[in-house]
Amino acid sequence: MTELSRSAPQVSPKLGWLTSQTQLVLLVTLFALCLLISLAAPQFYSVDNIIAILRQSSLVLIVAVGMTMLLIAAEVDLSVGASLAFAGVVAMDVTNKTSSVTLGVMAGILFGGGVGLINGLIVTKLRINSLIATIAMMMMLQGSVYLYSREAVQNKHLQPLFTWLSTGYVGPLPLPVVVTAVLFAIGYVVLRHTTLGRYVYAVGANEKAARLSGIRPARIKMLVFIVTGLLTGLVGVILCSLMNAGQPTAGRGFELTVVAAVILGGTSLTGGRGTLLGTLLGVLILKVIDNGIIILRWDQDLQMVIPGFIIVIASYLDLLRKKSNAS
Amino acid sequence: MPQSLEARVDRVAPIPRLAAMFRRNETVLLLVLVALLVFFTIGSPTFMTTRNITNVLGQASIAMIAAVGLGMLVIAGEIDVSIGSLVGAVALPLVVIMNATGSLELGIISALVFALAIGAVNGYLSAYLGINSLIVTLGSMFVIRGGIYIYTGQKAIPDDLALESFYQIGNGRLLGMIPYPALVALAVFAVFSYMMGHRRFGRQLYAVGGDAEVARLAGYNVRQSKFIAFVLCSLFAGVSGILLSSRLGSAVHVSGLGFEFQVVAAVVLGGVSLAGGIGSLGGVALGVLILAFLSNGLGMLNLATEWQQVITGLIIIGAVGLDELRRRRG
Amino acid sequence: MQADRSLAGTPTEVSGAPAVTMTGITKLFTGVKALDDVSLTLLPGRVHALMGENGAGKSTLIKILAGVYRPDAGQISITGKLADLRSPRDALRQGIKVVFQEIALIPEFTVAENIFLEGYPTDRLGSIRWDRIRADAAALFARIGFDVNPDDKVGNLPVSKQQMVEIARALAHEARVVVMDEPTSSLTPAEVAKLFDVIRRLTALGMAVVYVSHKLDEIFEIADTVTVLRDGRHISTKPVSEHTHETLITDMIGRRIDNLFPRARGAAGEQVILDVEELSTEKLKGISFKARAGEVLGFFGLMGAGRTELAKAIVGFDPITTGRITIGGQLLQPHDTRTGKALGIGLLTEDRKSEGLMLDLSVTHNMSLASLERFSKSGFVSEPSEKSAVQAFVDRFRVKTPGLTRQIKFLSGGNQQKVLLARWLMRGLKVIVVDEPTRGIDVGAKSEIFALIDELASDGLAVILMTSEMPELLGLSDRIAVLAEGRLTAIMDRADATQEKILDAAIA
Amino acid sequence: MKKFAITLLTATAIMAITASATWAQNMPKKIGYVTNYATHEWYQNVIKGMQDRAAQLGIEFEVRDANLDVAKEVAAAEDFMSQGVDVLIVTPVNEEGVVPLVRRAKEDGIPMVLEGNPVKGMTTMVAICDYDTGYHAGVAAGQYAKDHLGGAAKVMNVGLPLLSATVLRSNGFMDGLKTIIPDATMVHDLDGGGNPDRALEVSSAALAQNADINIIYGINDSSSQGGLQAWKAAGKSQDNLLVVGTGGEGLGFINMMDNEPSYQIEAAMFPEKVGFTAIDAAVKLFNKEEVPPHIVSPTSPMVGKDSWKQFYDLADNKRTIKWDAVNALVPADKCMKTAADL
Repeated sequence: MTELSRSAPQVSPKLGWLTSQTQLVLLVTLFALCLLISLAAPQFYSVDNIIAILRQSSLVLIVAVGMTMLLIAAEVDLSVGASLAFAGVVAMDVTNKTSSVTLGVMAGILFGGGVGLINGLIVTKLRINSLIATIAMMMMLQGSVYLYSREAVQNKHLQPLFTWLSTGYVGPLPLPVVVTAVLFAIGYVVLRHTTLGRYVYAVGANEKAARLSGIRPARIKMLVFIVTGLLTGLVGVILCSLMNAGQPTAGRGFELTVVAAVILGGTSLTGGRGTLLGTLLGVLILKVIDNGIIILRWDQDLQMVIPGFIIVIASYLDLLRKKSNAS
Repeated sequence: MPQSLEARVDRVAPIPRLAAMFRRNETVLLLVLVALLVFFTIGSPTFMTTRNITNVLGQASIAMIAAVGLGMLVIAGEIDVSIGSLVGAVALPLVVIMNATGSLELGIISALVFALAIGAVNGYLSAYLGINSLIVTLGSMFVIRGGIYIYTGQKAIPDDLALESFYQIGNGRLLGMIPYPALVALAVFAVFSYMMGHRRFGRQLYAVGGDAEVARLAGYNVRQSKFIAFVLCSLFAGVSGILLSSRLGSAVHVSGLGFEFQVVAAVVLGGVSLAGGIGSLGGVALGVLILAFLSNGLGMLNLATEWQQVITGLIIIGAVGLDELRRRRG
Repeated sequence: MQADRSLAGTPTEVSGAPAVTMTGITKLFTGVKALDDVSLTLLPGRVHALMGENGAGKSTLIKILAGVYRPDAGQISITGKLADLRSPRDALRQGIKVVFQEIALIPEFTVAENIFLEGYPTDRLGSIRWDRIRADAAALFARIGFDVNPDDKVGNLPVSKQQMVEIARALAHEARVVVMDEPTSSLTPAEVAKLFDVIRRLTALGMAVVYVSHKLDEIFEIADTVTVLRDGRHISTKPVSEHTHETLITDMIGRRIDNLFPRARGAAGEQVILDVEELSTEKLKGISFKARAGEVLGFFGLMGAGRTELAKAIVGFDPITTGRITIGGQLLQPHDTRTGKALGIGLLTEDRKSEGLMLDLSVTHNMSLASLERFSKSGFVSEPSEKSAVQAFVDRFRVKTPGLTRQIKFLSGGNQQKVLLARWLMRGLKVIVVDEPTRGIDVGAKSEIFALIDELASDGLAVILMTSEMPELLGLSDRIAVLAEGRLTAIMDRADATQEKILDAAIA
Repeated sequence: MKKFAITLLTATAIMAITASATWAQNMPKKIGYVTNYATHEWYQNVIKGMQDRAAQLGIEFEVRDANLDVAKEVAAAEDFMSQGVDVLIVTPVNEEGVVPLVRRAKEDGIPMVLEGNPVKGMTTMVAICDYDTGYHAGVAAGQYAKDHLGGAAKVMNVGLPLLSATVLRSNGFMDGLKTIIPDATMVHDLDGGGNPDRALEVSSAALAQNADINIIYGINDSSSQGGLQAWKAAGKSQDNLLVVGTGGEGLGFINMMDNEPSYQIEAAMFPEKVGFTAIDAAVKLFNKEEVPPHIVSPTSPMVGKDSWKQFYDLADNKRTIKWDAVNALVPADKCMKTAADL
């Protein structure tokens, strides 16, 4: 390995250059997709449609911000789908019971945070692989949400404020999109420019080294689990508001969409590597595909097939990039 | 040969047997299983009957066959989450060919060839191109399931000819007692348990999963080993899919949804480390049985499904947590 | 069928024909020549030492011989026949066995299984004969004289025993060439003696041995011929008798090093900075000592004596059972590196890869990890000030890197070590614990690291040096402490210390 | 407590009228029901209907949930059989997937009632007529469109191609609609997955593409809810919109009928009644009585704001079915179209 050091400044070959810019590739892909779809269906560029895409993206992106940090810290949370359904049910129920939207929203978000906390405790204290721990958590949440409420909880008092959470606008933009933009910006700054962000990378890249450097990896991981949980709770609340009801059946498969988007964005499953910009592009690409398939009236089953291919291809390109960097 | 060096051969310290037993993950799992059996026997009069036990064994065998394959793959340091989709997908060539030719054998062969092909693609992308197997198989999970939906138009394909042999492989019982799938599972388990413990093939998978670079330096073809593990994993998922298809009497487009989670949970519960190189098929088999008896027994106690999910989740966390604790204590 | 040349075999005639000839070997990594037209001839029954600094190309050459890499140009002949070694498997089939520097064992397997990893004995039906594996492994260790239990799981063994297993493995099967890449880095002198005994027996059986080591004494003791590489080029091949320490070093680094252990600092201060009282852990028993500002306190001990355990306990990495650790008068919270760091103690780990480096991250991020707070205001990192601090250290330590944003995995071992040392110096410590600071580092970089350690002490730090290298211990320390089986058996001034005294205490 | 008493009273009254024959029968000791998806409100209410009826008849009743997993469904039914239930009721996750199960139950001599979907080799099935349900709702929607939407009918179908039943509903709806408005068109045919978040997502895209949509049809209440919420999220006014839901599964449709101006029609399918009928069918099978292969459970479109009150009481966030009103509905002898016609 030491011999490699002297090859370091070497300029990569052509394909290497192309693939060395993961985010550039994603950006080009995104533009190409938009272009192709809009050629076939001009409605793609309608304001309504763009807002629809942004709104859908925002739900995924909020959780993806947390998930990106988790993957960078070399952990994962597959319970987000089940957790957001439960959080929505809790939020609606508390809103109904207290007639306070604020309390309801807080309850939903805190519920998500609580799930994140428990996930974090299981992973850091019991040291169970987070993949398994959060699959188990997913099962438990799916079961217990029905112990909590067997029915979808309706917006009983018709709090308009509650509905506004998802359908309201700030200027020309839907509220969820604005909220997402703010959260994304915060996440971006935290990850890029703060000590906390550095520690997240450090813990994922080499946990022991981080600990020897006076960092407490368990705390960092706990924190990221909790953040992911809180963000999941928030999405649960927004989705609940969007559906005007807390649906225990919501969120099935949501975790896979989020993980897929994050991976597509170039974040490594083994930790220590990844960016939020990549995640943003990953989310947008997946959601534009989803939207495009409907707009083009293609077989909706392709909504599963195409992302499947794209994830594999993107990972392969990423691999080529790493190879061209290394050799 | 210099004499002086011959002397101290027998320095092997005797291992305290009982303590060693408890240090083994399988023993703990076996105790958990026995405890569950005792508990359910007390809780429900119909639980400990030949009928019910053979019934559960039949049910568990579908997951067992796939879990043997996945267990070996995880031991080799890789994972395949597309097996759920594959279990659903193999039923298509099976039933379509069977309907067209009237031959169960041809159907089975084409199903297995299909499974092999999927395994080869997963294996090639992961072992030879080096793409993370979780990503590859997450991708193929989506692609295969979407493909099933597109091909079938989201409708099940019935077994038009109602072949008796097709019905029997999944539903029949030897001497009216032991379900055929259980025999298949037992055979697969026995053969590959032996392979993993007593053949170069199995040790190679352990070595490759334990440390791929070391295995390569020891003269193993790492890529080939992993590739074979992928193919076997798909092949066994294919066998599971064939038996399941027989139990369902058709190719059901939604069959196998979530199956991968069940099997991964069983494999991990069985003490196989997702990092590779650690675990045994005996543990995997116990993991499958624990989950199967848990589901059956909790049903017998007339516990609502939601409680079953919660309890299963807790048991997975508990068992894996205990195992982790045990390992840390060394 | 060639004669059985495993350790069990009978001596065969040492013929003059080369066992292996490598000619004109060139290997490029993205256009950069790691090896440039290197040739090597290995004679049966001879020990051929391969010398050179890290990055000289030794490992690449060995890996080509082992089939790990394929050369871009050049030929390999084995007993006169051209051989194409496409994979380690091909090399093994040709009877080329390698003891790798980085231990190449499966941690989850038992010692015995690891020994037979390359070829399990099987019965007629192809089932593995576990009984034979155990018995043969036990017999093999008995013959070599290493004290290793074949039933132990390799992952549970200390590095020294793992190294013995690694050596034994190369001897388990029939071999034509045995390559040993720094096989003794974790062995005690007694074990090294046993190894040399084995090597002599191997050569008596007609095997060719390639021996790589940074320890010059070993080379002069065991080798017949020495080949020196530098910057990927062949520098010299001579009988060892024609070399002196000085000529060998000159060949290796292209210049003379007059003093490996420069001492620029003055006498140690009086102020006690680190006070360890009755420290016990699972491994350590009641250890007490004090370290003063400006002194290098060297800890010697054989493998398994507890040096690394002590290092990890006093920085708060590992839990302790009893005892007090006081730094600058303040009590350290055990098992908590954060308060350790706050009190000013840090560890330069012996295991760079798994405990020190964040391989995927940049030089900057690796270096600044422990001192981010210094560059940050209310949690935000000020990148300009971070960058200038990192640049200052890169310049001061002469870290060879194409840029600060370069991923650290592309740097050489010596440069990586400098970055890790800088990680702590940037922070400003009162006590630094350095555990085997020169493991896997070549002579040139070694002297730089030694100079840095000296500099640290002269800056007023207490340096706790954990080492198994006697010259290092004697060359650097002000005082010397000796560990044996988890106990502190002696502590003496450098002036009073002799090699014999130290070894006596270490064996006690 | 009072409510319970009323329920019981009503139930007893109905029993006295409709089920006097039942008393003469032998009662099975235990009935096991394997449901498709217990967590869905529809099945919750089917189960409620079964539990109530079983309690009246003094039958022990157990439920297991397949949770949308075919394999698990077969296993749950096997568990019931090995546990020794007298009659099995099964809602197939997939019609083809339980064919062998039907055969094995026959071999074991355990009578089996199918709920919802027909299965090859079955004795009897209790189900609504999906096509008819959609059709009648379609007719009502046509009338509404003629009166309030200027006779235009551009439909977004929030469908579920996965199940033949839901496809039949969509087809029925369009056919019924066309009897009043012949040039009605299905502008966009979606797969909403039958759950609200997915329905919402796909509807958002479809609504963005087709500005002319004025009728949203959902194959269940979650789907119509998802469609409507997508409409609202797009910031559109409900003035010229008609939303038609199907099922009357839980509280969702009541909430929407009460509060959403566009939600005017619900194709109610009375899950409680389905459950009730299934238990009765099970008792008949147990007594080896003749039963038709398809026992139709009635459905009815509810049109207009307060129409749901005709069939349901709502108190304490719980709905109670008005048995007399539901039992007064006369089910068709035969469905207009079934899965076989697809």
